[in-house]
Amino acid sequence: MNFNDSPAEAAFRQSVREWLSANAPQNWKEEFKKGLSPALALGKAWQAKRAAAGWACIHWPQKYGGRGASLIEQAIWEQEEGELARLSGFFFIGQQMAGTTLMVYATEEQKKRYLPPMASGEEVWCQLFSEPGAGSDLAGLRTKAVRDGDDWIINGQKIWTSGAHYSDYGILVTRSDFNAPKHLGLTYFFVDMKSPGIEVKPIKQINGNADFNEVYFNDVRIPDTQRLGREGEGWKVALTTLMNERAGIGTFYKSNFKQMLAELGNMTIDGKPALEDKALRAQMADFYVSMSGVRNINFRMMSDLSKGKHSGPESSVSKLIIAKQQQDEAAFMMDMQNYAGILAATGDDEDASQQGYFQQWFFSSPALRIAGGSDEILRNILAERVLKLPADIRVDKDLPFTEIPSGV
Amino acid sequence: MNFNDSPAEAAFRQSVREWLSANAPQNWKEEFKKGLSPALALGKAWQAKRAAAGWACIHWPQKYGGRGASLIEQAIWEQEEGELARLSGFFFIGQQMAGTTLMVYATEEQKKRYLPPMASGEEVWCQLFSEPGAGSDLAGLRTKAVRDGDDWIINGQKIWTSGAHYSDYGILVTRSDFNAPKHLGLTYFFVDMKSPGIEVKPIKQINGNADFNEVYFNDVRIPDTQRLGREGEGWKVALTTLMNERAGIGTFYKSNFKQMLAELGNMTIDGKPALEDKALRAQMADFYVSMSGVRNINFRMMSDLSKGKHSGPESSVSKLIIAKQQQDEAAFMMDMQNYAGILAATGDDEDASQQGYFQQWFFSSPALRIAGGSDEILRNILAERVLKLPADIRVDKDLPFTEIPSGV
Amino acid sequence: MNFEFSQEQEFLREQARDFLTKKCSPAEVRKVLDNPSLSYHSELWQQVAELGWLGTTIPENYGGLGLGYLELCVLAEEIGRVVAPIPFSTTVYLATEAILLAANESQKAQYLPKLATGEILGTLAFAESAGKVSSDKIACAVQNGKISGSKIVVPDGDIAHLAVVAAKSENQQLSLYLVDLQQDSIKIEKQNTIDNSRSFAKITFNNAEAELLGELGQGAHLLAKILDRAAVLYAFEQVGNAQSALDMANEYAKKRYAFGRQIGSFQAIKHKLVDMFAQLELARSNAYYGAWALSTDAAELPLAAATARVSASQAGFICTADNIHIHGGNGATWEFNCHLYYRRAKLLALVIGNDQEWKDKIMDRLLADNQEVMQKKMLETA
Amino acid sequence: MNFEFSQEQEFLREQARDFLTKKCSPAEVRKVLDNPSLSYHSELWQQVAELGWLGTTIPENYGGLGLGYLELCVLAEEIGRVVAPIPFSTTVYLATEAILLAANESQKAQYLPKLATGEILGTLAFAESAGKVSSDKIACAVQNGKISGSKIVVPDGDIAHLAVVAAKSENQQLSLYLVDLQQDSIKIEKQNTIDNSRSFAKITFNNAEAELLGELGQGAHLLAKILDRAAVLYAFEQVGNAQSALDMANEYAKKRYAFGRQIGSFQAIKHKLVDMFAQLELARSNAYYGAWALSTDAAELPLAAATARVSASQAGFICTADNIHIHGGNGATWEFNCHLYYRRAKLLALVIGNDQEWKDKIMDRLLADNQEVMQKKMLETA
Repeated sequence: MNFNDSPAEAAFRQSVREWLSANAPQNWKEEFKKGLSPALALGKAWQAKRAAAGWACIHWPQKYGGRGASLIEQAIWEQEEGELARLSGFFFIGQQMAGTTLMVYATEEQKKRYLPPMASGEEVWCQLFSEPGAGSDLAGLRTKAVRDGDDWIINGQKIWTSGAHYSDYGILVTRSDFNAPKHLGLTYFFVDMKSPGIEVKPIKQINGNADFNEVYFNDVRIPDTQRLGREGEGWKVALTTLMNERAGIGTFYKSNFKQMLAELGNMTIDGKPALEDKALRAQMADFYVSMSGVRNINFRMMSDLSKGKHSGPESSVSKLIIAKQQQDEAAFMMDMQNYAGILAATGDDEDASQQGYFQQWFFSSPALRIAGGSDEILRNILAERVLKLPADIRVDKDLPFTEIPSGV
Repeated sequence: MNFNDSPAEAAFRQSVREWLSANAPQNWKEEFKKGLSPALALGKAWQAKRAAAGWACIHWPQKYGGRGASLIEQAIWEQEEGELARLSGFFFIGQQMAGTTLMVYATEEQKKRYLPPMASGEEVWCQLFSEPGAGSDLAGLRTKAVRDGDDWIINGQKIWTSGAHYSDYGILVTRSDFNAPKHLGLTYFFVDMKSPGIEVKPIKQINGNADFNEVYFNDVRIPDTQRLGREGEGWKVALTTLMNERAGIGTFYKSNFKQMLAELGNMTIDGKPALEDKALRAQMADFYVSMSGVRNINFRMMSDLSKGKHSGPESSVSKLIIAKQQQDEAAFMMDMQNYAGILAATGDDEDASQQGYFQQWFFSSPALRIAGGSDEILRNILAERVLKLPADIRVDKDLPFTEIPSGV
Repeated sequence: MNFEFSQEQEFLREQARDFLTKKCSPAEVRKVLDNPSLSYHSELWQQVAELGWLGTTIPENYGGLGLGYLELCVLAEEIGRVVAPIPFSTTVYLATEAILLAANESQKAQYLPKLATGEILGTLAFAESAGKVSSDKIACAVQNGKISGSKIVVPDGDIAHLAVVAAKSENQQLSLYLVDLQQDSIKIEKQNTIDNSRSFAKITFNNAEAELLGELGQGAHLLAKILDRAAVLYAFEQVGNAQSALDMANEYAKKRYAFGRQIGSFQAIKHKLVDMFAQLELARSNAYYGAWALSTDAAELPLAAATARVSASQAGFICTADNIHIHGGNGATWEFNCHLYYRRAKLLALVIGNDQEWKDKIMDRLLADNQEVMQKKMLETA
Repeated sequence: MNFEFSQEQEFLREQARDFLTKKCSPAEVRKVLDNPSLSYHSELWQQVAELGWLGTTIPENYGGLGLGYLELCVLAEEIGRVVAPIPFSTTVYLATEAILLAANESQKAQYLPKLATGEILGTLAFAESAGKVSSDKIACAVQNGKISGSKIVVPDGDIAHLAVVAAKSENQQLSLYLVDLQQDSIKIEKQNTIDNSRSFAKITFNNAEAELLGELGQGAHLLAKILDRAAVLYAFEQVGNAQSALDMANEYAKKRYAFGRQIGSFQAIKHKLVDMFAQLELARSNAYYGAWALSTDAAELPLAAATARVSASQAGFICTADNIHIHGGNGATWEFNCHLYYRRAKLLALVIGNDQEWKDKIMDRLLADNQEVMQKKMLETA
């Protein structure tokens, strides 16, 4: 049990450090804050630089724009990269979801055409899966695909699509057969986001941001060559994508403990430092214990990677714990600010603490308890895959899709 | 909104007080602690006295040994009776469960024969419902009843029967048809507990007590005249009994807040009174808020009774909240005792606080989260009856009983 | 024993609910929430004033309805239910109550009739910084009848005409003052909050006229009394708000299908709804007890008020947060109405001090001088 | 990065598990639990001693195995898993560790070989009354090499031969002493506890011989160090115990049918099992970090130990309480084994101080002098 790199890992880390220290952009944060266009331009430039030097998608084979590195090398890159990861955030969904799926289901020719520009950030991809009526129950989707000669014609609506407005391509699951059972009537494509008939509308969230979109399909044509997997086997392909979504999801979710401690360090309660208040300390210790547990779960995952093992669904524990904790932390900190906790301070209100940091989390965290698998879906996955408990009773499994009760 | 009696209620309360002050036994607690026989003798004597003066089962019609009083008068009696209720505890299940069921399903002759001695405590009744394989799913019971001329022959095992060892009669649900669907093959009886073939064995609980029994039936004969309801309609009869179990169950469950406050009043933390410790205060305030809420829910129930309304399933909220809270309270108090919390002190150990009061609760409370409807069953009842949410999917409803999966 | 509202009070509730359902749909709430230049819904406000609700507890001789606190509790719950974007709580529970409690006859005659009709709006200004308000942290001070200093997060501070202000008197003791907010020596800045369907402001007094309210040096005592009373009324608003969130979640759980079933048929959702309901039942029952104590000015009021408040804040967070959660991704959109309740719940849970303060009050009051009497009443009957 | 036990350690685990599963079934635990005259399972104990486990961390030159703390963590988890009714934790984590930490060479030579073989059993005696142990509450005192006073809840106090005792020195400072318990001037009374599969006693010293352990006046400091190390080892016992409770509940949820289905197919039960699992994963991972800190004597040990302990105590209560609950009525019977884990979980959560104390330590340590370094290490990496 130790936290040291193996000699090979240490050497790899050293080379990452050297390259980063020679090439990482400086003072990018100010520019990054100025809006989507400058941020995207920064991101594309950095990603192109990474790719040129062989540091993009390093776990991918070299011929597709990667470096052929191991999983632990990937993790070491991420550790060293630190906050710079934000610059590559635009490409993450494409690379993580679309890239890994193309790797399995696209033709060799397609892989050579699409993967390198995806890795280098030249082309941005998005994921067109969820629908207004199909969230946790993704296989209930209704976007319709009808064969028309060598093309398919798509009609329907997708939702929660990050980056649809600046994406070049998207991966898309559709229903091509409404009479087949739910999971057997789906077909999977990738689609040019500039195709006629695609309309993208931003969704305003309760935190005031618009990070996601609705995407409408009106008689959009997709060539059959852009089908991934066979007609009717879209669910199987989608599972490949989703497995990549869930792997490691735990590591994206972080407690705000450090920020809490910093802010509480400047507060007093009844004339004494707030951090001496025993009720507050008891609550903070609880937060610490669970955030520390999550950090240590992540160390165990890293340890697995170091041995070449993929992390299992166990890592969902981290997301399950932290997503809810983020909400509780925000509520707690607003309580500690007391009256001033009401202030949102998106402006320059000096009475609002830390410019409304925890207020922002108060409104962001509810979505985090849903995104990438709701608390309930994660509990089902953990119950069924890790604890091997029976699946829920499925009333929809063998019915023709049109006969499944939908309340509509 | 007020807590005053109506004039009629006040007059009734006055008459209860007068009778109790003239007739209530004194110094019974010492004697009551000496074991089952003296306690039962005390209980029977007191119940007989109550009955003779018309104060037993006061909500029952006079002709069956009651007083024909209203529900609120019943509640007033209980308030005034206070701790004396423990003396009548032996008869509670019989009167509450068996009595109210006989009232609906027995012949007039049977009611006149059995209800008055049940009210007066002369005959004690128990309830033979649960089985090792049928708890939350009571209708899954397997005790077999076979018709034999004018009799039925019973074989099987019941469990969790309070007072079986000192009861004269019991109410009993059996399966008379194993090929009918689950809820349609049951038949309900009352049985003489002295019948040949009945064997009663105590069950030791984790708190060390043996308040319950297993009851074995080996070819026990019951005359068909002791059937309540029709053959195959036992479930309907059982529901009458169970409705009476659940009505008002919330009022039996009490927080130990008062006892906690008393004990904490004698403790110090870091040299200061424990009740000044802010972490402790925050936890105690939480306990207080919910125990106070439960008390006030009970006031609302009383208010309903006062208007002649039965309380609805809403009262299950009290049980759901308090049963778990009792466990948390006990664990918390043992924590506060710290090292000494380990001591159980069933002996005369002066280092154990309050003679192991909270230790006893630590081991009693898990059963309270099950008895009279587990947390999960209560949540289902509240969801379905109060919030009108859909019932669980039932895979066992229409199958012949023998074909229902049972894991055996 | 009668632990319910009377028939007349239930009739008032029905009227109020009909009116508010019609006039204060979520779309109306959004008109204020989405428009930074609006502080409240003036049309709705005018109608509420016309109904006489602002004078519910003001005696008839001052132009009020002369009703009791129970009627006000009923209205508070209904106003909470529709997340009304109006300064009702501020002018009624805080300012009017402060004047009813502490003002002299001439002050009452001067202000109550105008407060009753809504001709003037009142507020209460006490917080000056983050954290707990305590006498030693208050810097606002009065010298020769002039007040200086500043207050933050003053509810409806930008639209109120009259503020009850907690400030140090010349003798350094806390007192309450009445301050006309329409003075040039007062600077008012609207503050952006977590729920802009309600309005808050920072108020800076620069040698403004101030008139003593109640006895000199009695500020802390009066403030505690005002906040206790307000706590019960806010608790009803919170219960109404939480009830709407629960109702909304419950309805959605029946309407929304996943895996071919209503999502409310999954125990994960069913039982979550029950846990919301259970917390709300506790809160509602605690609020009822608070209403009884308030309406009879019972000795139990301080304890009952603190209990009602903590219970309502807890239920408010659980019901409104889980309402979002049960709505899934939709719940996190601006378009769905879930966030209206979530915002308001947190606002109400902070506007007269956090749970931690009120929990501390619960314990103080349980352990206070009248310990034996109080404990007997509150614990023996449990 | 290697955050797992090594192959050799896993092999040791396998051996230990095979052995304990065979020799320490619940029926064996009950032999001690149900018999008030038994303090421990002597046959099992003898075999454990023969395997050399008592000397796991004792250097070979003192007759031990000379292994590391990681091996001891592995054994602790396995012992926790079977709720072993033996004084392992007491003599190994507490007494042996105290001597390894603080004894002089001649004390080590005198005691360690005997502790390694189990020829003598050691214990640690510090609590004297309910509540937190602090220097000013300790009345046991040593005068001229003789100790007087009494200690309660001393683990295995009735069977130990040697006690490490926290007492006031003549200079009124807390020091540690070694006391041979086989003296006539010592009265030992077995105490009835919540888990009589383990043994506790009250020990009264009446001018008994006592030998200083470690430096004079270093008692508080040494005690804290001993308890930090023990906290990690106990955390592994707690994790093992909780894991058994979870396994038992999981198995039952699959075996038990209600309403024609495995009860584990109901989300109410499935998700409860997941919540148990989640808490256990947190506790296990926190314990691993503690093990790393212990085995490398890292600066993080005090914080890591407190975190591991609180996490393990929380998971222990949740897993063992809900294991009973998932077993329904059966779980509340003496006959089913659920209560063995529930008892032991609470015992382990109290035996070296409650959660409240350890949470306070977490905060103290996070905010300690080395704040910046520690926070960087513990928070930045999170």
